Amino acid sequence: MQGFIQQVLNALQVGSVYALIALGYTMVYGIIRLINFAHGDIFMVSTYVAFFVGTALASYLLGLSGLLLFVLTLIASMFATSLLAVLIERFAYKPLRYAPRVSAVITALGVGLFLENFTLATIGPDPRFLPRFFTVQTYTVGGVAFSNIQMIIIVVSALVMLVLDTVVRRTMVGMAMRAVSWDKFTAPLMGVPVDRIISITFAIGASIAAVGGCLYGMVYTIDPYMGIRIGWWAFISAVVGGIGNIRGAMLGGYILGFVEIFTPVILPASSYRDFVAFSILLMLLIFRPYGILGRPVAQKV
Amino acid sequence: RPRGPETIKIGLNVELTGSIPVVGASCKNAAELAVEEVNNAGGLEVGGRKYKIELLIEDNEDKKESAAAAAQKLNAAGVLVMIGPNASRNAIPAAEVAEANKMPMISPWSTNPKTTLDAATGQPKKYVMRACFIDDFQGVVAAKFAITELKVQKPAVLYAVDSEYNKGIAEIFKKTMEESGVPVVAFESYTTGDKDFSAQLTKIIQAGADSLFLPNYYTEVPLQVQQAHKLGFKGVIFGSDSWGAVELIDLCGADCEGYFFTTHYAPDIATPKAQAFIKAYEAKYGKIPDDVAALTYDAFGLAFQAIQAAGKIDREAVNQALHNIARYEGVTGVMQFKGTGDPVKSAVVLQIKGGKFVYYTTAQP
Amino acid sequence: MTTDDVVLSVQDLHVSYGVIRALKGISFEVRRGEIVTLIGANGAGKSTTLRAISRLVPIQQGTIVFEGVDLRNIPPHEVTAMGISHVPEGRGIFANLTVQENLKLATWGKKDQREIEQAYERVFSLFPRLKERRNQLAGTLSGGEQQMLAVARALMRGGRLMLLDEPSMGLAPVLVREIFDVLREINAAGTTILLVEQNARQALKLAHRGYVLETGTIVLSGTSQELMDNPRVKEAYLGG
Amino acid sequence: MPLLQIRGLTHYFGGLRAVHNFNLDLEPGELVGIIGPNGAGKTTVFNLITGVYRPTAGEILFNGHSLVGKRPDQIIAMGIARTFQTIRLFKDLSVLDNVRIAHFAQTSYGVMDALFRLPRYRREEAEIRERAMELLDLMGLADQANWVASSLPYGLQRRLEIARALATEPRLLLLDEPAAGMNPGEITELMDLIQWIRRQFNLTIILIEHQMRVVMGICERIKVMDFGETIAEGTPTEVQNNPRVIEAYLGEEAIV
Amino acid sequence: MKERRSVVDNALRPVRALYVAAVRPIQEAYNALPASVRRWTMPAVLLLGFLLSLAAPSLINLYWQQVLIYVGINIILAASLNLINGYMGEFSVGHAGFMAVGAYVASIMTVWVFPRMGLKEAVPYLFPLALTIGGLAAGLTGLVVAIPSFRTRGDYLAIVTLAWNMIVKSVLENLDVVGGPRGFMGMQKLTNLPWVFVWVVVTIYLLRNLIYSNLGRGILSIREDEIASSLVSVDTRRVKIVAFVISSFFAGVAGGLFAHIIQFIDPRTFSILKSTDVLVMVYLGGIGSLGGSILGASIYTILMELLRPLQVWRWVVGPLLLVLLMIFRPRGIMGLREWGFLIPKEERPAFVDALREQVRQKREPAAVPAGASE
Ligand SMILES: Nc1ncnc2c1ncn2[C@@H]1O[C@H](COP(=O)(O)OP(=O)(O)OP(=O)(O)O)[C@@H](O)[C@H]1O
Ligand SMILES: Nc1ncnc2c1ncn2[C@@H]1O[C@H](COP(=O)(O)OP(=O)(O)OP(=O)(O)O)[C@@H](O)[C@H]1O
Ligand SMILES: [Mg+2]
Ligand SMILES: [Mg+2]
Repeated sequence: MQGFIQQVLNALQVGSVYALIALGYTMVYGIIRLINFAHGDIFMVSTYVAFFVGTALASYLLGLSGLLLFVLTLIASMFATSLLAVLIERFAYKPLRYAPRVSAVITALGVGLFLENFTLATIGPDPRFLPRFFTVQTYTVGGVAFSNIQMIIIVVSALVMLVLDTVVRRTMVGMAMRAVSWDKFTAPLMGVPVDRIISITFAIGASIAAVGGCLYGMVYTIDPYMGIRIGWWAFISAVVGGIGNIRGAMLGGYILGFVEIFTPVILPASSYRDFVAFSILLMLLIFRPYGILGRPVAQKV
Repeated sequence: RPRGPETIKIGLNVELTGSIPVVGASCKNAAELAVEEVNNAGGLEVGGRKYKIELLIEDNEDKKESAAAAAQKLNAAGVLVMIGPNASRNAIPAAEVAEANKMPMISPWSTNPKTTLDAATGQPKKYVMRACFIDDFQGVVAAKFAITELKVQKPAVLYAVDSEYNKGIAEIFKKTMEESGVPVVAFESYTTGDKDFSAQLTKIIQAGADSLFLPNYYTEVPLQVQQAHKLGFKGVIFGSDSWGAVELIDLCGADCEGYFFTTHYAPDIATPKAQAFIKAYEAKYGKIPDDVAALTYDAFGLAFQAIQAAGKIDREAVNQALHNIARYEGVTGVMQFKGTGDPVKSAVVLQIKGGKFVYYTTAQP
Repeated sequence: MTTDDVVLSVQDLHVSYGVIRALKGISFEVRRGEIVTLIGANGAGKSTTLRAISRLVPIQQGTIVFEGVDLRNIPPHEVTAMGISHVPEGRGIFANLTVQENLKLATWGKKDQREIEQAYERVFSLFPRLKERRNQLAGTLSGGEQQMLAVARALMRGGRLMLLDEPSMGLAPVLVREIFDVLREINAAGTTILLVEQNARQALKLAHRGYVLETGTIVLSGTSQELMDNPRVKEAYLGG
Repeated sequence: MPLLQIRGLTHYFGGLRAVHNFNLDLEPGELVGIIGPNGAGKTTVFNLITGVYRPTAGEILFNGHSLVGKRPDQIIAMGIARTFQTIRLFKDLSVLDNVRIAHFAQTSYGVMDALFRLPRYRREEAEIRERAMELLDLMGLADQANWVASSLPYGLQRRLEIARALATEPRLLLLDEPAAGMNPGEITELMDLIQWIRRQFNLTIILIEHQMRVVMGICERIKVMDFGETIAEGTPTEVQNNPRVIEAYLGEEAIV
Repeated sequence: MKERRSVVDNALRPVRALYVAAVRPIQEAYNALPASVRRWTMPAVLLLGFLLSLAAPSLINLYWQQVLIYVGINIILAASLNLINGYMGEFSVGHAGFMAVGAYVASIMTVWVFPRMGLKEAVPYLFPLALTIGGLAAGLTGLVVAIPSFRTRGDYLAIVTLAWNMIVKSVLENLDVVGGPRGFMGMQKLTNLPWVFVWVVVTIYLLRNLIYSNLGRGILSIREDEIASSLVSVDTRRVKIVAFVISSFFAGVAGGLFAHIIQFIDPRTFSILKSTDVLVMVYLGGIGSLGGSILGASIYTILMELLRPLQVWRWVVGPLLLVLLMIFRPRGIMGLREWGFLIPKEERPAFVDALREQVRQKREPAAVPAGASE
């Protein structure tokens, strides 16, 4: 039982990170139907920004409390990453806005490769940790071990997602995002500034990735290629949940977290993990062809 | 005027991009250092003449087809010897190319037995060598060390299932353990690139393991160790030569204190040659060389020695000379070749102590 | 009438889609309080004209002046803020938003809550069907319901000039009449209307003046009565 | 025996009742119109017949065979064809290809025949090509055979849609608002066309339309739907004078 | 954007003019040849190509031979993926999964099965058979993706294909009989330029035949509008099965060729990265175009080889070039266009025009309806 609870906590931690990245995928997809394969790499960049800013801050502002440093780093990373995402959108995707959908997808693949290898070529391949802004404290309750950072990850992610969900569902900007996603030709007739809405979407997606990145960097190492795997998994999360759907992305992220953690637990040999995890995915899509919360695009014949 | 080329071309077929750029970077660093040293000394003296070394570097992207193409390209460029690739998955196809073109090849780091064997006949390849020992040896050494020195009763293993290196060592380790009557209580795996191992570690802890063998790369080991501690693992942890980079200590911090790993050489009891290499490397790149760097450096050392012994710039002669080297004293210890491309080397066990790698014991083959 | 009364003036407008020249230099004007209709066969360039006014397509040449302001360098979302609402061809409703959300989005940039409330009331009294369905996803509405929503949305946006692109397409006769009644009403209430219609008879009945467009040029213009009496118009657009 | 028999056809979208207890007996050669306010469920009836949706309840018999549960392509292959309320051509393909694709059910050669261009493939392809060209010629589209469908003017696109439907060799043709977006002149042409293909291809037709001129002009029998229910049925004159129809659909003034 | 594109266009204008000036006369001269001569052009060109591939060892060095072999294999991969992604309009990202099946099965044939049947000497002659069996095995697994595609489309299907790719990789990692992660070897170096040439020609020829059949048009119609296509009698399930099976067949063949040039395969070779490589080639060359796939695979493969001296920066510059190309040519180099010689004669406009005349003359003009007559 305690083993089970332990694994649930583990799964929530992993799932939270996936969910945060998946949100960026889903938002960008939602609005311009673009599978932004560069998103995982934007996430990677966010961790590097956090690394450099955090290290610099830590050495210049010795006196400050760790939490404050962390928040400053987070804000810097969110800002820089959003800027990067908006620039990428402006220069790489915008020219393709009215082109066939897949050309932008291939461009995104290219941008992703560029970011990865540019980081590799300039910063080098060595893995790093973010500076320790505060000490990791591990608590054991009834045989279940959990740490303060783990709790922060789970809680902060959940909060970020709830806020975002409310924004998209309830606010005018959210509505405009959905409208643009359906028909970017008509949206301006309602007074909606399409370019700005798209930029905002990219910025939000990237800042959420940065939140994910900073939290992630506290527990895992960072390296130039880290975005690839997590990018794919987040993409899968987004699709499993129903791509374009905010709650779907969260749900998908948690599901993937659980699948990833629990398959090796249940299996006698964990080497079959990927096999089982992806078979589950395949089955799931056979029975829910549009993801869990997704529905077929309302289309009249 | 003397006839013949002004320089000696040596090729480096290396994983600069792809999934193990860290290996590629170390390899490239050591290669450039080795060549620079020779060139700064005026070149390599062969048959009474000094030749500058020209290093041709090709990125193989950690892809087989690219490793083979790079080997072809180096061959076409007329390199005398090709060093690399490092990962066996790339070294094997490149070795096929080397063998077919009679181009001597030395892999610094490929530990898969198949690299130096002809698949059809099972006989050793004629033009392919390596500078490291093979996985099997290390797996056995680690198991024996664990039983005799660490006195483990309930060992567990966590390894990358999709990597021939990790899986190879892990399996030999398990087999040796079981043959010695010490059952492995948990044999868990993950996929390269994973960053969270809590599921497997929780399982290992629940299996009551008293020790954990991590034959994994130093980029991943710190996470594994830290997560194990976070989940409450108290036993001893040990690993293989892929731990051998100072970054491990940087990344792992106090968590790795007191742990062991088997490797090629021990910096603190190293020979003068090794000391000189470590110093030069540190001066040039600002860090202690890892095992790939040391092995690459030795691969170059082997090549240089063979070229000098051959006395002429000729692949056949150099290959012959390479195979005639019975004993080579490199920075990673003494290598003995017994007619095949695989060196017989001793392994050392190092312990992490006070943020340093400290010599613990030596294991003979 | 004085030139002050000219709400919209289009001069020598050229528009192309790649190699297709959709408009080859048309000029016309719309005066305050008028209903003006553009009629013409399929592909004549009627929708293109409206799109050019809303700045949805690039202008090759010519000017479009709305209330004295040249629209040439104004992005589409600002054009509508200046007081032009547009019911696009094919309705252009947001299928993934509910009816209510479609309407709400149309109030983008409007601050006055009371005004918005009134607009809702007006729209729901004109189209009770939409009120019934306000929480339904707009994409699952029937064709006619969608058309109502499209007009309703433009009404929500308000503005002094309304561009309508075939509002009667696919509508039941009773609804066609209703829509035309609504147009008459909002015109009476002060909105100037530029109407594109296939249903030329109905359109000319409603409009004060009209222009006939053929393959990108204006070939005829006049008051509705003049056009209805024109044998060429009768033959081609009124079904003989 | 009726060609098409629909009994108690009912369809719900979630809680929304789109069609309720719809019945229809269609004799071979008839031309029946369906009218009704927007959202009455007309298009849904077509979608149910052609297998796009599966009815919540009810039975559809075509030539005595049940259509319920069959896939659209199977139903089309049985001899039913349709056009769409909004044109759905294969936009990037040529006019000829649009029509050839509709011969799919009549192609019997297999993958191997196609891959290796075996005689059977050559024979059937030649036939299809010829039949498609003849059809295009009949429909006055032969000169545009090589055009990309999207480059056709709107009127011709409608015509191509009908040609494509005819290529499936239907006995029953379902036309969903073919006159939408046409001006009165074009509508006259369309009416001629419908009458003509009906004779030429020996068709039974169901027509959905809001243009009263078309419905009243060429249909022999009309069904009127509202909120999924059938509210009236009869000849054009009967329907036109039915007070319920006037209230729900036509409005007070007589329409053109 | 507009201006930038025209800048590029202007810059390219002289190039284009030069090209036209150079090619036009040749084209005209060629068209002036009698039809009986022209009929033999294609066979002659193919024969010449084959002879050149035989003579390659004495013309170019081993490195470029190797690169050309990769080009050929990549053409097969790209063209077969184009069938799904370009012609059918799906977004498959798991092509390497099928390639893996073909590679392993074909290798098992040449390394184990044939020798154990006592055919050790004959292995080089049985190579085409091994490739075909590998292709068939891959084709069979194509069903794994085809069947979900009945209900799942677009990005959801993309995940199905991705999952498939991962499953294959994971299964291979756990199959110790074929070496697990240590890989499988022992294949002879059977793949050479002539073989690759032949397989490329066969692949392109068969794919072309399929595309220009009514089955192929069915594939296109799914891309255009799946619902409409089933409503004009296209059996979309059958079409999808055909498309996926054939596409994976050729991916399998490419895998077999790959295995017998590299002589060593392991699961990692067929990771999702390999799939994305092929994706890039397809879209670079242009969707819905076999010519595009040929160009895309060639340009991508050769360009990345030419960039080799850049080492790490190669993967910075390469992607940048890709992004620029996509921006200036969003549909890829040949999107939805085709080289004339890849279109069967009877599908060319001139032929259709002739056919129209033929049909006209056969029919009496009286049947034209009143309204339809102008
Ligand atoms: N997005 C587009 N791309 C290319 N050509 C277009 C586009 N939109 C319209 N056209 C072409 O421009 C011309 C004018 O089209 P427009 O839509 O303005 O005609 P219209 O008078 O509104 O016709 P309809 O009655 O069919 O709506 C036509 O030839 C049309 O084919
Ligand atoms: N896929 C769907 N999901 C939910 N509701 C639907 C769907 N399709 C249609 N409806 C609803 O079913 C009702 C009937 O729609 P249908 O399209 O059959 O109307 P119609 O009679 O063809 O109207 P119109 O004349 O406007 O085309 C409408 O209220 C519509 O909103
Ligand atoms: Mg129009
Ligand atoms: Mg309808």
